[in-house]
Amino acid sequence: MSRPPHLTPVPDLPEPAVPGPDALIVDVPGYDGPLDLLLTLARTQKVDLMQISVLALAEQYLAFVEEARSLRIELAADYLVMAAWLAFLKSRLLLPPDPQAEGPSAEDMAAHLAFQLERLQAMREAAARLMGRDRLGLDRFARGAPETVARVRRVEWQARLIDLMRAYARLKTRDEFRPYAFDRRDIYTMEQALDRMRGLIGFAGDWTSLAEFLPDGWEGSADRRRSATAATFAASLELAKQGQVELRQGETFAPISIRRRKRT
Amino acid sequence: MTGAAPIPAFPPPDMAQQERMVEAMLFASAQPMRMADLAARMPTGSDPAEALAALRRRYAGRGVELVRVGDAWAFRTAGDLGFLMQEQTVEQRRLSRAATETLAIVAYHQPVTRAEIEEIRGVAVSRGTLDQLIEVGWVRMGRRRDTPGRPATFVVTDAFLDHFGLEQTRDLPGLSELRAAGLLDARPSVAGLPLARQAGGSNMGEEDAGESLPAEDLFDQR
Amino acid sequence: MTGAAPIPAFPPPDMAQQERMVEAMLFASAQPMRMADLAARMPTGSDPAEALAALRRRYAGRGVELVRVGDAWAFRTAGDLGFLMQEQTVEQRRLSRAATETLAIVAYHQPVTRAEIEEIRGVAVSRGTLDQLIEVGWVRMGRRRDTPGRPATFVVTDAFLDHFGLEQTRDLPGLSELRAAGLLDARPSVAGLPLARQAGGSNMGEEDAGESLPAEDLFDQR
Repeated sequence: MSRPPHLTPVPDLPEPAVPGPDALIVDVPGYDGPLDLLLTLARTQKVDLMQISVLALAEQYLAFVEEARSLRIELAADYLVMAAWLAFLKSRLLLPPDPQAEGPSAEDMAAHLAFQLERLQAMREAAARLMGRDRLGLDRFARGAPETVARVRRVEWQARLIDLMRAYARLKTRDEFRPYAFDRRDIYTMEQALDRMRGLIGFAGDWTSLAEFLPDGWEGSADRRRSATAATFAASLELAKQGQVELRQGETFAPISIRRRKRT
Repeated sequence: MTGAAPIPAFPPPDMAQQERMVEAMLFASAQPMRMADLAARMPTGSDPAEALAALRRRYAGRGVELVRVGDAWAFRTAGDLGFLMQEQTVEQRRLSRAATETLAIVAYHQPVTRAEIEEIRGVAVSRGTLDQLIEVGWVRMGRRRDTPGRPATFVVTDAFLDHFGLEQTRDLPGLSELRAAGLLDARPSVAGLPLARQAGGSNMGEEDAGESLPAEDLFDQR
Repeated sequence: MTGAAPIPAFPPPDMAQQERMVEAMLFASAQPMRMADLAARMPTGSDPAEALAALRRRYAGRGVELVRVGDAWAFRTAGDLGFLMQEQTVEQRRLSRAATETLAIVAYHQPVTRAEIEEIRGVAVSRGTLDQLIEVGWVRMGRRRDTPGRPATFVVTDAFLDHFGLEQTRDLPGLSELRAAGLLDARPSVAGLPLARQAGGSNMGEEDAGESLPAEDLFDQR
């Protein structure tokens, strides 16, 4: 700290060569505010803080401020506010108590000030005791070569029996829903129809209804009959194209007849 | 070092205290310390060699041992406790659909070959899927099948039974129970019909069709 | 929730082995470790509490001691042997008086608000002082006080306990005497007493008043 924080010398004045008879002024830069200054002054009374004469303390403080003024040292506002308050407290302490007065009595205020001084003092001592302990890194030491802890990531797989069963059920039922895996039992292919007709056409020398060519067992359901009819018709067209059969239909939607083409 | 000031030496601290000193120094030091390093810090007349010997006996068999590193000494964790020096973080992930299905097939059909799994699933099983199930510890290789090519078979493990709370694979619910539980569609099943490959185009759209899928893709992120 | 059951537990290792484990883990760590951290790395069914108690007895009076720091445990060299470790001593700057007082007030009065600290010290607390104590890791914010304005409170940390060799804040030196003397009571200030902020202009000239003070000023050079 290059500069006294609380007492700022007036610039154009030569520095006070001797700070005065009271050595306190020399120490002013070290004060942490008015309470701290009061505490230092109180210690000069050399009595237990609880027994301190607040009246005497107020007078000490006011004398200090007066002295600073005479040395043309400007005190920070805090110190002056405290001085004004102490002057007020002093007058209250000297006068007989005013029964009309509101708020805390002068004695209460004095007692509280004494409490604050004692508490501040206690915290100072506590801080000193704390700092005086065996401290880590100064007196006590941690392991100088700590071992690094490797982090290992372990994956825990989550699967329940129900998931397994669902998966299996899915596999076992999926096939029915495959578009390319529908049941072929109801499909009569053109290849099947061709095979069948090639065998039958030799016997059919005369006009025969196409329906006669449908295979056994395919008339039952509409789906099967439709499939068989379509396949047989397609097969008959193929045979006609190859020149093996002739087709005939009397009118629109009339039954289609088929016969073997006569060889010329 | 000798012959300098013959100041009447203070007696060195007793051996118990010297042992404490060496113990503290070795503990706090970032590097192993040589005997000379120890001696330099200890009061004159101390005998770090003896203190080290005593300490070594004291720590023998403990979780931390006094070991010699070159010509220096240091405390080290006992070798058998190295596993404590790692911190495990557990991450929970769900099996992917492909893995779950493959696992189900192995469980229901074991011992089962890769070709059979593919036949049932209708898609090629990526190598990663089975490898991962083996790594998880739920599937292992069984005997080779006595058929041409002697293909490997796969079976589920005890860890599998343990994880799924089964005593034996026979305890797996059968198809009729699955159906009763509403897990199977009510339609007459064509179960057992090996449709798979011959249905053609079986690879289409399946998520695990490619053999080249990285294993990461095997599992869904939860 | 089938299958959730972990692998049938092995019996935990015997207490001697558990003690070795805790010893190794705490030796390996520079930071105090909580019981839960220890248990997490040990086999299921282990009892680090009992192992810690045994270890503490074993190391009592040694050059390295097992100390408790809040809810955690650590090995630290014995305080009387600090002189051997001067080379390890980290260059520590001395805390300024403002900082040490503030730290003591936080420790003894916690949880404490900034206004209460100011009331006790009789001066405004610069933001820098508390910030620095927080940065060092000795002070942290506690809960907000349930009073108008819901002011933040400050408390000391486990690192504070570790640094000053305290098991818990109850062990602060002189705490019970201070409490008995009523010096830790929250006494309402008497109206009219011109202390701290209400004095007006309290920021002026205060060595730790400026918000912009570099943190350097917190510490006196030793």
